[in-house]
Amino acid sequence: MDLSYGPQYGAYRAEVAAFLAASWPPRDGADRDAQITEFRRLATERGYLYRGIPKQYGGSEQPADLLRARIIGEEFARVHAPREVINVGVGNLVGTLLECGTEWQKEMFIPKTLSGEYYWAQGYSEPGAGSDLASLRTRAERVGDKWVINGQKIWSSFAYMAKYMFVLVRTDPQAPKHKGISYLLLDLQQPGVKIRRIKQITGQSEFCEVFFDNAETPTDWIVGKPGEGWKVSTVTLKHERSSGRGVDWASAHFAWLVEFAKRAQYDGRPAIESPEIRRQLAVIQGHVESMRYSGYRQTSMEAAGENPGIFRSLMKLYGSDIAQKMALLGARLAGDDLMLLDLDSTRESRRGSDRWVQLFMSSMVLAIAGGASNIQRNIIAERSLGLPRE
Amino acid sequence: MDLSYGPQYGAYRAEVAAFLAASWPPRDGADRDAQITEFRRLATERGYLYRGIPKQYGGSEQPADLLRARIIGEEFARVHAPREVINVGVGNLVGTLLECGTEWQKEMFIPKTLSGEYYWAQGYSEPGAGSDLASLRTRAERVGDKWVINGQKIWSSFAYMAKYMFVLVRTDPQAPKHKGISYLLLDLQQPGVKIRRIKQITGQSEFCEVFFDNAETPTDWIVGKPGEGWKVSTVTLKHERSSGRGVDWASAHFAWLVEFAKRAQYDGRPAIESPEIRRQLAVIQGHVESMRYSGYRQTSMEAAGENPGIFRSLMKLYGSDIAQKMALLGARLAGDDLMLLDLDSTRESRRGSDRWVQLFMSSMVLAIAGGASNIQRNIIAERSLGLPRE
Amino acid sequence: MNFLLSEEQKAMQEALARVLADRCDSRSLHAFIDAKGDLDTELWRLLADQGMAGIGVAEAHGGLGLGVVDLALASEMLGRAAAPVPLHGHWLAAHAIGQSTDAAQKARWLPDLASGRKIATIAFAEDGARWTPDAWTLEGGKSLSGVKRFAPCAASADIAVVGLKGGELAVVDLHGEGVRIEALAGIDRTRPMGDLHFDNVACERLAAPADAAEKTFNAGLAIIAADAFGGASRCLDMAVEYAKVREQFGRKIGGFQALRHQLANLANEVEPCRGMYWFGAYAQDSDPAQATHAASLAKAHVGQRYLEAARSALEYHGGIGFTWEYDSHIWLKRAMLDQSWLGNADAHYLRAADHAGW
Amino acid sequence: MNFLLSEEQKAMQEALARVLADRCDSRSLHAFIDAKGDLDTELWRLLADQGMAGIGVAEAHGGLGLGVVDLALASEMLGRAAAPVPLHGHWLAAHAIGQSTDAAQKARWLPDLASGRKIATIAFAEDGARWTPDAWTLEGGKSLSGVKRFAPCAASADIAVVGLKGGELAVVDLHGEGVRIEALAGIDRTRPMGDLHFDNVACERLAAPADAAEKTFNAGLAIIAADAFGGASRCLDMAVEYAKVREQFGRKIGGFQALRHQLANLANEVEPCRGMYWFGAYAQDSDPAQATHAASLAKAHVGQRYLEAARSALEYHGGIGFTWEYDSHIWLKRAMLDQSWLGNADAHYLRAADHAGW
Repeated sequence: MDLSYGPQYGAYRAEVAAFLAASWPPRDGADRDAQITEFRRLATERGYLYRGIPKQYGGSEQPADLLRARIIGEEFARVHAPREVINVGVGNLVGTLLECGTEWQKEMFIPKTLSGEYYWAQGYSEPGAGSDLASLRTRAERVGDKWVINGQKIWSSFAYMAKYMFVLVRTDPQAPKHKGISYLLLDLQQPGVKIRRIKQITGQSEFCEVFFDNAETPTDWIVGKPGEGWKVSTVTLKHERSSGRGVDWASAHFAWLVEFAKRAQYDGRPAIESPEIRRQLAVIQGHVESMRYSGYRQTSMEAAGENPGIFRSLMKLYGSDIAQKMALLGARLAGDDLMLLDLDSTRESRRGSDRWVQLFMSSMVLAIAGGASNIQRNIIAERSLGLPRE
Repeated sequence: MDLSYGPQYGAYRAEVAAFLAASWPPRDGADRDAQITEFRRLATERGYLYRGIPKQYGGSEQPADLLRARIIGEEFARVHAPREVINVGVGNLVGTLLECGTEWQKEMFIPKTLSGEYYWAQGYSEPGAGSDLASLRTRAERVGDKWVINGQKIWSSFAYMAKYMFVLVRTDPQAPKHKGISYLLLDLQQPGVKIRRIKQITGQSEFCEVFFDNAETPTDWIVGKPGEGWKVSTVTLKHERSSGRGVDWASAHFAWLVEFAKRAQYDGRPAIESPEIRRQLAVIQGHVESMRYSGYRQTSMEAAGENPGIFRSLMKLYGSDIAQKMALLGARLAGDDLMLLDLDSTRESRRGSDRWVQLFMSSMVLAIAGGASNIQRNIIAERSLGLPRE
Repeated sequence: MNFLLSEEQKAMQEALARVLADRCDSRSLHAFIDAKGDLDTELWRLLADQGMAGIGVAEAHGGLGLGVVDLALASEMLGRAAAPVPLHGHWLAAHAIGQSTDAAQKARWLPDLASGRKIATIAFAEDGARWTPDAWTLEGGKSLSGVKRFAPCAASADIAVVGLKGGELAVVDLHGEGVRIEALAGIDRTRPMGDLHFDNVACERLAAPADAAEKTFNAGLAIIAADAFGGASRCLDMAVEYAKVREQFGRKIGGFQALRHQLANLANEVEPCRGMYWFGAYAQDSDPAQATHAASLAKAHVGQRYLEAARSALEYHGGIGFTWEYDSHIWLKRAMLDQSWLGNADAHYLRAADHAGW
Repeated sequence: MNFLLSEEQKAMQEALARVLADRCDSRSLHAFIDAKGDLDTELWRLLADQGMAGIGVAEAHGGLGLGVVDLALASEMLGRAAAPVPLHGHWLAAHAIGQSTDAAQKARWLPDLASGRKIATIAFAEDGARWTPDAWTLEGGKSLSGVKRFAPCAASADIAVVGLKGGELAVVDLHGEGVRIEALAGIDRTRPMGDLHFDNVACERLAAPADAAEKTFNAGLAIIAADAFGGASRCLDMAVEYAKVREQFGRKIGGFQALRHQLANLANEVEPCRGMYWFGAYAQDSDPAQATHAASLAKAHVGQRYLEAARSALEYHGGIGFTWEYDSHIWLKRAMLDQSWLGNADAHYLRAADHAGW
């Protein structure tokens, strides 16, 4: 057990800082997107981004090191430098391809996904089949050297700005529910695809409906074999869940919540001075820190080839519980501002309460996105606790 | 909607007070139990006790009147006068007999149950069949003019001091689970019955195991027909639930909790002065008062022949939720005294925290006694909300 | 002695429910919301013709002469329907004016309010959640200068009853000079709110007893608790109905024990609030010693349950509940307004504690 | 850099678990409890022979020379087994004495503590939940007069480390004159507690740095958090095992979705506490800047989870869990002690907040 920054880490932090001083921010004037892409390329070359991904596919292939990862995070955040591309392609697809993709698929898709050139949407949920993926009805038929796809997907984040989609479709209507599903890749920019943004209750519209009307994709744009889509998609989920994003999200929001408590009033004084609010904050911090150190333990054990036990399966549910707790406290601190939200504005308002008003309305969706909490509980009960099937 | 004490209620209160002044407390010296019995007889004669029960069976048969009931409660409590006998016989059996019993059963059992002469135990639960009454295994066979009973009951409160038991037994092993059960009455004071007190985690021992080894009861000591026991027992439950005891229990405990908060320290001052504790108390009071006024509404509607809706089915679950909330706050207020409990002592200790330490350990059992909370939720989901069966 | 509704009260609730079922269906609500409407004039007319604008106004001034209980019973129906009407502020303004001891003053304002020819609102809040009469700071001389916040349906109102320093009240003509109404980006578009900016604005002081503002404020708490109960019970009903029709894994989701129990717990939280808000309102009419305690406790308790019910119901709908096109958010946002308007649960639990005799 | 146990640490946990599985089975525990035992001498010997009494004592004085992390890892095993041993107080007393800068003082006490020939306890609390060194009021001259409360396993201890005004520490021979040990009616009979009444009792001041008491106190918090995690995870395991075998309505109850989800929620509360207590202990050894914050947060957080887990597990067992003969209450009562001893969650959440830099 050693979480200390030894002297080598001091040198490492200096190295990261020096790199950033030299490379970020770029000089003004040039094309911003190109600058960011170039910066990411350099940072990856130096081993600061995509550390778990092989070099041959555009990663930096570094040994797992929690402290180095933390130093990178801290130093990049300090100068607001771009980190890894935030996209379901990076978060889910790349891991899936690494495990299940063919060589040409890895070469063709992974490097440009990491660079941000290929932006992906995920096509899992369907109307009437939210958590129940096995009952999905979008189908693909093989016609010559193409898959021809018809049906509809929903809750696809940012599909309106994506180039490609990875999608679960039914390719064998005769097979049992789980067996007839395949995992296809698909170009969204074609006449057979229509995308409609869904307005959410918070006023944002990142989710989309995607309609397929004889959309096409080449027969070899399939990951795994036909009928293996269900299995392939669970690889994706595993990768999604083992990311450290949950604790980063929770830490950032917790810091904002503390800041908010400094500005908000409670019982006639700054909320941060109220013992009741201080306790509430500490209660939430107890959960955030439990998540942090359980994550450290998990990452360390995985790196050492040990089995970290059941925490991995809990992380999603745990994170969404924390979000609920923060949303409830944020709403209390918002006071009268809980009645206000400029739905047409996307900027953070001057009140600073919009984040909490929005989270209050959307933290329940965290329990739904990526598998409803009740489904998570089923999985925990069965796989982690070994309870008998219902 | 009229909850006011009109002038007639002032007169009524004076009448009750005058009765009590004349009749309670009795002069010292005589046999205490006999005095209490005599007092109850007098109080019933005056219409102060057993108001919902016909005069011919020993009740006072008064029209429903919430305010009169409240006045009686307040005035009796003021001078610590005995109220109705607290026993499962009064709470459950009497209502059952009134609806399902034969005339001779009513005449034989109800008056002496009301007077306290006949003290009853309930024989429902069995080892291995806690909430699942339909699977009970204690059996009774008809031999001549007797039922011969063999088996075992558990969680029978105060059976060690009871004279009789009403008991669910299987009389037809061939019939489907619910159908083969009968509802018998039984004299506990016979050689075929053995009673063992169960020591609880709080140190108390009011629950018992009751073993039947060829215990006997006359063939006509059956309530309802053979095989109707399941139906008859739900009549009992209905009567149990419509009692106002839940809100009385909650009110009394809430008052004690407020008193406890006045003595306890929190954040370096009397807990009752802490805004956090005051809010917590008000949160609990919100639940207690909701229960009170929902109960008023239910009683008024039942008296007026209207259907009060689903509150009746919720009351049990609601009451046990309130008990949990009080137990948790009581434990916080107990501070270091949460580590102390004199298990061998039955008196309230000088610390005054014992009540809360015990409730903290036993409030979960309220969710178990009389039907586990999960069973209650099933019933609410199905009968009150009309959700499809599982 | 009884805790029952009269036949007249039941009839009023039913009549109101019928109009609202007809006029506040999902399509109309969404249309009002998406148009960012200030007032559904036709609906207002319909309700006013039913006498709803003047429920609490004395019969002598053209109202129905009923009490806070009746306002609350009507409010429950508004909450159930998420009705986009300015009645809450209107009722409270009339309640305040009705306490005037000056017959001429009442005769000047109340008939128009009772008939609905004029719409009124109340302006109690000041910055920093100063809701209670003892917290008001706006100086009230012959004219007013300053800001009052969160006046409901301010843009459609003709007059406002304004809270002044010392707990006094004044009537302000909102069409008068020096009044500016700043529309707020309110979360609940069925009840659009505005801040009132006064710059040397003429006002008419209410000739009311010292506790008039407190009484109107308490009445407001009871009425909002009633709206919250109506909304919460609607959320429960929507979630239960959805569970009966929605299928997943080849079964109705209402057959899954986990959801069944979540819905049972929700019912267990929501249903007992009915008795609570009834008493909160009843105490205003008939039990003055308990009026403040009962009002604050009902507002805090039922307001919290409404928030929980709205959030839970939305979650149990799955993804569709998060869409603007679906209905769930309409009640969630009303729950957020009901929670905060007139002071939130943290404030009112404490106010209840302070009047509990501990 | 890693957050892993060493092979030695794993081996120690396993060795301890083996002894406890053998010697602290249900039957032995009930026998100890029902006899109101003070000390299981044979078990103490066994553990001492394994070196457990001296885990934190320097090797020079016959101990294993390990840190707070190792004490916490061992404590987790005690919590799992509900072991009726005086190790918590003993370890903390040794931890305090180990901070002495006086070599002779350490040599006087530590070898007997390391070997287990003598048993030590700590006496920190005073009436009114005065647990932290800054709250102690007992005056410490040459001799002591006054009361210290809630010393664990006081009746079996030979010496106590006592907290004095100003955060100083002193060693007291409990067999000495003027000492009276008042056995308390403690809820947790696996760790019987006593109040120490001193009447002009001789004491030996610890020659330790000013922050020694604070360090021992924080180490205690981490060790109790570890015990709480061990107990909570045992409660979870017991509830899960019971759900796998117990049948109702003709099925294993673990097949009912409502209970499955309740157990999943319980796992979700309990399992993440492991990393939390690890860090709470680690900070004592290796991250002094975070030591106080991490210790209080771990004590409060894990202590709360333990209470919840113990109560829930008991409830999920149904009526049997409520009987004295069954095992559940043993852990519930340990959870109540772990919650309160050294200060409860309300106190430590606040202490954590005060050291969080807000």
